[in-house]
Amino acid sequence: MLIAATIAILVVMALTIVRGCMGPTLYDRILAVNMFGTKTVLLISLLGFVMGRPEFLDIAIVYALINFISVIGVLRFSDSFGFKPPHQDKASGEKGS
Amino acid sequence: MAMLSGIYGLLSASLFVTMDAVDVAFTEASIGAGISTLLMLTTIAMTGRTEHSVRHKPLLALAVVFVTGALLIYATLDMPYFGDVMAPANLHVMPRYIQDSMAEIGVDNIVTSVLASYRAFDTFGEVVVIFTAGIGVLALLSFARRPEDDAEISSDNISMHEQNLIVRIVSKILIPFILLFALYVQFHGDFGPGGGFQAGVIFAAAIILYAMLFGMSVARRAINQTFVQLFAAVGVLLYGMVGVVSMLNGGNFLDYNVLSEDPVAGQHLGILIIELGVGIAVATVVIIIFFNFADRIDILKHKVNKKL
Amino acid sequence: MMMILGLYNYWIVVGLMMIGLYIVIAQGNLVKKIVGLNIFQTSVFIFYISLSKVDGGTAPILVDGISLYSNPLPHVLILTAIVVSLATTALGLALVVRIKEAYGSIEEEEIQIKDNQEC
Amino acid sequence: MMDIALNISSAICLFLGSFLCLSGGVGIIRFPDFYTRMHAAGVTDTLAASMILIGLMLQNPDAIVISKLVMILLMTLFISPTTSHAMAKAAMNSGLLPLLDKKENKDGVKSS
Repeated sequence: MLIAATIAILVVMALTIVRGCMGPTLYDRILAVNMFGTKTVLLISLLGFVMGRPEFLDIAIVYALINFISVIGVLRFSDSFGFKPPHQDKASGEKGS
Repeated sequence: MAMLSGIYGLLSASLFVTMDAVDVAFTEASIGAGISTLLMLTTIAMTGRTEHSVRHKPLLALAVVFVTGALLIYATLDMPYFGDVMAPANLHVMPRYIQDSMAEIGVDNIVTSVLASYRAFDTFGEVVVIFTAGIGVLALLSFARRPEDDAEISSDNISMHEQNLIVRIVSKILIPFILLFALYVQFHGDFGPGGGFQAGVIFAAAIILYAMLFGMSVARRAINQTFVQLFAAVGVLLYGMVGVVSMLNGGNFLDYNVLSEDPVAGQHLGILIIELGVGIAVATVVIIIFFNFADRIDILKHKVNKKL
Repeated sequence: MMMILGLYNYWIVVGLMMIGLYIVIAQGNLVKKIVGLNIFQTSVFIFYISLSKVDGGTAPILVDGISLYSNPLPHVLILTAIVVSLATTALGLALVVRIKEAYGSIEEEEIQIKDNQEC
Repeated sequence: MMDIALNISSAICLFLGSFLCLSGGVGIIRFPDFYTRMHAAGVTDTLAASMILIGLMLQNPDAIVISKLVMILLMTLFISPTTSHAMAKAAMNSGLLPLLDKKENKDGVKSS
């Protein structure tokens, strides 16, 4: 069952990569990266069990955190400068993540 | 483009996991996936997303690449097979590390004992390289800040940050956990995967998250940059000092056996202190690098806003 | 046939390395060049790590009852190399930012044209 | 007896988790616009991750392993909705409109 779950997650990761390469908008790509990250967390914890060394769970925790930070960073920096669509007229003119 | 490089970092890290390189996967997870992607993005934000390059002469480049690749593949025919126990790389120092490191160093994680004890001088060099790169970024990107600019930027930031309340609150909950986890990684490096390099990067990542969500001027007030720069030097000096102390005690440079009565206890003490030094140096250097990049962005944005 | 297939890890490494090399040679954009360098670096990392893999071995953390571990030495080398690669990438990107400020462009060709005009 | 029950329940959890993962993967490819894709990703992420992690928890009696898994689970539960929210908000702010019924906004749809 562990192996089956690992294979399923690998398939899903391949699908997200397809979406990331295809993705018509920037946000599709960010979504794909985010989903890829969460699937990697699952993959690493599964692999730890498959190999019988649950020390790998530390890496999964790091992944979960770093994935969050990088997605927030991507949203923050991709919006914040030089990438503002002209038709947008918010009162503050700025938007965050 | 940069997003895909983020995926690439994640992918290579999971590859390392499958190849049993826990510590390396740990580092690649935090660096390749997180921090370097962020730096790429900040640079792209500063230099503009547009790209108007004409591909010129791809044929020549392709030819070079194919010839080199073919030669390299030809060379691999002489290499040992994947996973071969008898490969030359696995025959020389590796058995000694695996059999004797428990008796000599007393640390479960062989990677830590090799990193911090057998090859401590090498690691010292790496830390100095990182420190130098931090100084280089500081020299290239830092600038004199004017207080009036600062005030305007912070008012810009405040209007921006009132909008994303949810993310801010969740991050406020998460940041203490991240810092705590970084300390766990730092001091658990003797027994599991982890150590100074990883812990430093995770610690810095928490502070980067804070700086991104609450604005640079707030983060600057919370984390004094002079203090951070001082600590970068303190980290490297701490590492070097252990070496000097062990010399004063009559051993070689970075020979921890003489640090305590019992050689194994001395090794433990030495590894603990130099990992701490590495952690401090790496964390502060990453913070310095990120703060300088992000400050540039704020100033550029400010200039653009003024022009409009 | 078996002996050819046993070398596939090197071919993956060579493939990645060549992709990185191609990006460095053929792309004019400096940020892309740095991405190419990163890919190249990662291929070297994978090369070292694949050298250290031992069949049936496990992660080099001592546990009772296991005697076959992967080779820890390449792990150490690559661990530090990854952190150094972060530092050097940051330095390179800082240089790119300064070049953009000085020349107004990060395309190799345009920078060269501007250089030639000045002298 | 206890062992068998644990194994079976963990297998069921893992199976459910991987099924949900796969459905999310299909959703992220097949759905027509960004917001529906995000729905597919965000919804399946949360439940699939928790299912798989619970399945793993049932496999290992070790206390430290279970506590780490609980930490990962808590983090996913915190992080996944937050990132979804942040992404949706950023996309909305940058003017990416949801793909509504085609007759309704023929000129409103603007794929940037």
